Amino acid sequence: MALDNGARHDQVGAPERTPEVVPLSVNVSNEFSPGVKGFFQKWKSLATGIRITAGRAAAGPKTLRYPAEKVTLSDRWRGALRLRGVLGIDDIPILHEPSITHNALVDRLNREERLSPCMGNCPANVDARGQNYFMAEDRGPEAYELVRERNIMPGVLGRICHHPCESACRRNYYDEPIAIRPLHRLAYEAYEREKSSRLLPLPVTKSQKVAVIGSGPSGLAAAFDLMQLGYQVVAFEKEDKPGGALYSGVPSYRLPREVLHGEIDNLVAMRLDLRCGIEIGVDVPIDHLIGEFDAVLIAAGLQESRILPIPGADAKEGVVGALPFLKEANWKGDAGVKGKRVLVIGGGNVAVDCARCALRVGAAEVRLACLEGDQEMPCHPWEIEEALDEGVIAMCSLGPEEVLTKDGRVVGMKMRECLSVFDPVGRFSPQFGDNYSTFETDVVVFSIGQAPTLRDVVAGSDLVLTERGLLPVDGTLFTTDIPKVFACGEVVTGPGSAIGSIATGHEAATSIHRYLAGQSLQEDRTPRPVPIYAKYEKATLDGVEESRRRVVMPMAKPEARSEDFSQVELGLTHLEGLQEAARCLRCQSEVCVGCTFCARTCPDYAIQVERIDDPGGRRVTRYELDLTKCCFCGLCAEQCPTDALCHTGQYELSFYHRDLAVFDREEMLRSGAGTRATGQDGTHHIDPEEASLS
Amino acid sequence: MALEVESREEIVDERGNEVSELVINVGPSHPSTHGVCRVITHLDGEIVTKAEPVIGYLHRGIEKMAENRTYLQIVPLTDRLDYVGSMYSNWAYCRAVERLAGIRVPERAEYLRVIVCEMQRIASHMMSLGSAAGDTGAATMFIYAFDERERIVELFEELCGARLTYNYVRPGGVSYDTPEDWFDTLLEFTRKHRTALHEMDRLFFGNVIARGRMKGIGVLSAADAVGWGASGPVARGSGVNWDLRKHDSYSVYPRFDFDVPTGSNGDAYDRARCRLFECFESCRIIEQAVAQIGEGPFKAEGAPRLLKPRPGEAYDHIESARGSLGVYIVSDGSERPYRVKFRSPAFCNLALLPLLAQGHTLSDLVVILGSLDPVFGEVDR
Amino acid sequence: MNIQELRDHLCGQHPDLCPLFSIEFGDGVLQVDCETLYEAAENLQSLGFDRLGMLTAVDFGDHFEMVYRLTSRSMSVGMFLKCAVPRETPRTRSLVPLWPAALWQEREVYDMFGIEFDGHPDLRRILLPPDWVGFPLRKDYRDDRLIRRPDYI
Amino acid sequence: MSGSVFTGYTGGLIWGLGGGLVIAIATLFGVWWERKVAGRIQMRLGPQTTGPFGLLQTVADMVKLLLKEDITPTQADAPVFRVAPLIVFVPIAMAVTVIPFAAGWAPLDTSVGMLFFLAVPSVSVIGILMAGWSSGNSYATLGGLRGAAQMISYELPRTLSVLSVVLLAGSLRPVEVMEAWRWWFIPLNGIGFLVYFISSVAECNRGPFDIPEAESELVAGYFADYSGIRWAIFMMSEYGGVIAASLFGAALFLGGWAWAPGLFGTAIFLLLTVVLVTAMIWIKWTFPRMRMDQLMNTAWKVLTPMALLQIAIIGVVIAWL
Repeated sequence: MALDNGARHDQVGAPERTPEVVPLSVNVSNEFSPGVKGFFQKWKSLATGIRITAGRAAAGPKTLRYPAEKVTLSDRWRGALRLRGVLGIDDIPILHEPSITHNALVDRLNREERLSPCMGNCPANVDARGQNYFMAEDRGPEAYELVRERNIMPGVLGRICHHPCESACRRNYYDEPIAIRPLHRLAYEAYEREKSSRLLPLPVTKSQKVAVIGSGPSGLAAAFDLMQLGYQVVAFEKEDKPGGALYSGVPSYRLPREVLHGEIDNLVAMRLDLRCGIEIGVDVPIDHLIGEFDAVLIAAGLQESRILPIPGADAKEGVVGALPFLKEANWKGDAGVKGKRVLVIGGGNVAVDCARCALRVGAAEVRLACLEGDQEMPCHPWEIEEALDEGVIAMCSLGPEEVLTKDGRVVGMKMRECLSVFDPVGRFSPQFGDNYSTFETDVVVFSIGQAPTLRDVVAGSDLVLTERGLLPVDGTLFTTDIPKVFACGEVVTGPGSAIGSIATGHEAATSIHRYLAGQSLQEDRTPRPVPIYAKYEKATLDGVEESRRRVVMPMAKPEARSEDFSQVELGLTHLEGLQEAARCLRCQSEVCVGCTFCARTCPDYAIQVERIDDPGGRRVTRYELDLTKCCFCGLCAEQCPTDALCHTGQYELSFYHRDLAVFDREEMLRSGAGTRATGQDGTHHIDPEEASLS
Repeated sequence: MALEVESREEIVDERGNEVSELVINVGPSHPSTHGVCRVITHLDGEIVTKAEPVIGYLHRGIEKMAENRTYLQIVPLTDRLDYVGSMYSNWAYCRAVERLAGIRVPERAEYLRVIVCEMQRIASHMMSLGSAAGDTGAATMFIYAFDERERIVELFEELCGARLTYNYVRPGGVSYDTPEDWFDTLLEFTRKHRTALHEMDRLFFGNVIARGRMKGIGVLSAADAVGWGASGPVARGSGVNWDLRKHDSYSVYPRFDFDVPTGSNGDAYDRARCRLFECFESCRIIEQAVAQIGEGPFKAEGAPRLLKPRPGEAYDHIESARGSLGVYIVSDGSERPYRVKFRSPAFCNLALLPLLAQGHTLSDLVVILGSLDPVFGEVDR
Repeated sequence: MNIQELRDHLCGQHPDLCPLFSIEFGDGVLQVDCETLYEAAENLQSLGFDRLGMLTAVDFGDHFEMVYRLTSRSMSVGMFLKCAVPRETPRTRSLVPLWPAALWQEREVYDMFGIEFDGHPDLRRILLPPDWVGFPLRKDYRDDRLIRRPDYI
Repeated sequence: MSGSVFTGYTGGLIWGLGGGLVIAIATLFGVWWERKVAGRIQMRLGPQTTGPFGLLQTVADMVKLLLKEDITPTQADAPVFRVAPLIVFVPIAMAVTVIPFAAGWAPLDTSVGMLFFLAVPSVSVIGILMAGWSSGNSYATLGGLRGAAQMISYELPRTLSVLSVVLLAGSLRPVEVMEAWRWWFIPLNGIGFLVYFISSVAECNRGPFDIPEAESELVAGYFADYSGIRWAIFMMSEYGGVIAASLFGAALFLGGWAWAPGLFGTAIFLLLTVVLVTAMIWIKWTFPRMRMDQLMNTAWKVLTPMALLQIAIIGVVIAWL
């Protein structure tokens, strides 16, 4: 296409691809008219110019009179960098305010953007950041006590928790998350060693008495909170041994019984009145408790396994619910499946537990069938992985159709192909296909959910259950229809995690305390805040130095561990624990831990960080920012996980000597107002030679 | 004799007359070179017989530095390319990285990018117009234009904390969401800015002296503009309708209604006035974008902190205030690019200077240089 | 016009270039021999690629790759033209006669990679001083003044 | 007053020194005023912290300039380089002496006062040429040459425009011209005043005719290499020229003290001068700079014919009277 000088755009270069946006012409050429008219236009243009400048002059000056009308800087201003605190110099704010105001505290921290992601993501807001600090300092018992504030049994949860803290750990984006859960376990072990000096009965300071029905995690959490506040607490347990679901439901290869009972013994040593073998509603009517105690907390948990009402499910032999199955396996070490083929229906954690237990009690072949596809199984991925290692056969996308029986004995299971489990909105609405398959099996374990059995408990009282057998409970205050009676745990939330139950226990304890103290229950009871931080994809590990990697939890060999109920996770050594805890970034604590991420992200290599990790003397030994290299891009402050590194509004940076422009650790800690640059800190008269020596 | 003898050369013109030629260095430190450019100028009297730009005084080897930095660390480097229009270099680079790494950018981020880049266009054009006016001696027009630019820079400061090197656009989105009431301030600005633009148009572009200084100066034909790779207002001033926002409509630009101002004479006046008119169009785009922008994330979720794109190469370009700004990245799959090339429009436009300046006077040389609007951070890289 | 249409168009007009054309990462790439680069560029220019947008080189260790980004205003499409230059004899033909835009860009490539362009009217260093030793964007370039990157990422 | 020290050679010396002093002081005020006006036009405040309304700012600047090192470039032709600023300044200081400040009084009341005012400042051209040439700098040389061409060109329309007043008043002695001045001189001399004003601006090298300095092209033109007090003398000459031209224009074209008797008339005269100075400042800060050829075109093709037209009109008027 020929292009002539002055060719108009509509002849050239009109795009074919987007014909609807062919540009309009705005021609900018601008000529004076020819002849006399143009002559006057020319003179007029001069007059116009004078008029415009006169107009601007009349409009008045826009200058700001400095400093009277000092310009305010944007709060995003990227001035010189400062550190709010440095490890080894500044104290670390740890959550050790009374647990009862914990929610308000978490709320406040969240507002101040000082809530760490691990703490924010934990249902009970366990201060993992503080635990890691104590652990790195080799102060295990203190770590234990700190964790116990919000997590009643660190030794137990250190083995069975599904650790939402680790999923939220910011180290995920850099390399690997901190092993927070194994550190709980180490903290417990350290505490056990020093128990004799630390474990003291809690004083009773209040006259009121509280009864707790059930000794599961939620009930014990509430009991501990109330005991700390000086109440006298009595816990009733229906079984012979305390622990609730932890005792009956969690297999001992995950949670050794001596750990569970050790923890509960600690509570008893702290003056918990634990009465086992008393079933409320059977042995003692609940009305009796309501009359005798000032408050009653129902933390009875879920007792009943649901069984699908499909043909054949009522077979006399071979169909069993998950809870009875686990109870049998846990208590007796034999569930009557030795040498048999077991089919577990369900894809949750309990189902996996059933499958793994079945292997351990001698089943010949264990299959796990679930509705969901292999990517969307509700159990935790590490659980199913371990189960597969041990020899469980997982069959996904299969729905139970019929239990095939022969003479009242189970002989097989007919399954139907499941196309999808959830509808587009996310509701449970399975769609089935037309493919059927049949498996031969001797025992079918249904692990498709649990339900509470409260009829006996509430019998004879004013408490009324719903049609589905549930107790109507307020979701944030955990009050029931009767003012004196509260409820917590899975009774309220339905099947959930241990740590989630514990969280409800703490909340219920708050309500009970306020009820007994005559305070308003409602005040400050906002739903727990979940902090929102920038999310990134999990980091890949290539190129990450060995020293930055997460410690590897030693595991028993798969072939060995399916034999018996001995522990699968073998635990970390003391030294590994120290190193692992030192990896913690102490997110949002506003104290620099010397993680070097600022130095790594600096485009100009202006930052140099060094630290030492000796327990008891952990400190950042060197933090140097070379302002002559700094380009004020702000990437370092964005990367800083602790928020210790921040920008100031200070930007007038001039120095007598180049060395003064290198900010060392002490200089970085000064506030922006009094620095070398402003001459306010008294060091501005430093002799340059002296400065270069120092 | 006081004068340097070697700066004068005796040459013979085509008619055989001896011509005394004066060679002077315009720059590298000269008020009108818009940076550190040196133009070796051969003068016959006041007429420029040959003008040879010597560049590289601001060469920092950014392409070399980029090979040694991670993908995120390069973003602050791109700020320093076109320091009058940092947002463009940010965006062009991020587009290439996103193309390479397959990152999808949320819609709000795209809108924010368009808004800041159109603001940047106004700021950059104000700088260019102001200094072009300053080159012709109109100091007040210079101040008026910079006053407009100041308003934008203040908005940028509120948005991302920096006034010049923003480091705002990141692979996968932008670094901050807008502060409260920011859009209101912005719309207030565009409203006032239109009035100011009209005023500046009459004050400077209507002025008989300014027209005399700029009309017919440094005429670039459309064919030359295409062949020499000119882009942006330099090409459009010659009537070449070439605007990537229309012709390779990227991001959310197809959703906006705007025109492309073009000149017909290809002289310094048309180039400069193109810029003025583009500010009107930018105001239109900003207003439409503010009306259309919705809530949502401003950063792609799930992008890794340490980018490691697949091995391969990507080229992407955007229409910066100076023309088509392209970024070519070759990746070898590691966290650092193997090669980064910035196709800078100012570099290609500046190559036109010898062609345009020849035969004009020394006074016109600075006007022509100003109308090419080179930013030497981008020319030298 | 999209890349597929461009390929069809190119194959229709210049069947000899067709096998050299490939689509990589959403961009059309015409990989030619450096001997035939000039002719290929000339063909593309007559096909409607009127702008030489970018011109650069990449050092791949054993050879240099010249990368030309061509854009067509009439077709609204861009593509790459590439050729491999041997490292031992880094010479190729200049495209200045076709596009004056190559004038400075080829100087820059010469400056940074040491690739020489036959037919370039004024092949000198452009960004670096005339007395500079070495070609900095070559991967084997060494300079004591370069600040070493710290070991960590 | 014959025999007084205020006449003859001693008188010339005294009035010349006095004129220099007046110009120096007026320059301080003029620079301050320009900065204030320019600031206002550009939506700024101008000097404001040194002294009341920043009045002492220029004094402080002057002190600074006096204290600065006086640099002579090695390439420069030193004697010429050093003397050039004085050759620029002295004629302008001299020119002030013939201005009729009050009724019947001018410091140097001579019968060729008009010619004296027009001719003596032209000597500055030589100083500008000397400064430009002796600096040993191509930019300065170009600036000097431009300055010479410009000032010589604008001498012509300026002289012609003054001629019309002389014709009307019938005298070359400024005091007598003022005594003959009537208000209808203003409309009659309208074109002449415009020509005088524009060519005065050009004569003083002020924007939009500041081509010899042309900061954006020639950096600072003929005084690019000057520093300290020598540079200040150039600046004083520029402002002195502005003030002298405004004084002269206010007297001849706007009536000066003729509007009112006694000192009151002098006050009006000074006020009119300030108005003219302000107008010059305003023009400088509003318009772009012209190019050399456009400047020459304006002088020869626009202003000179206009001045001739004015003379023709006056001629007709005189003939008709």
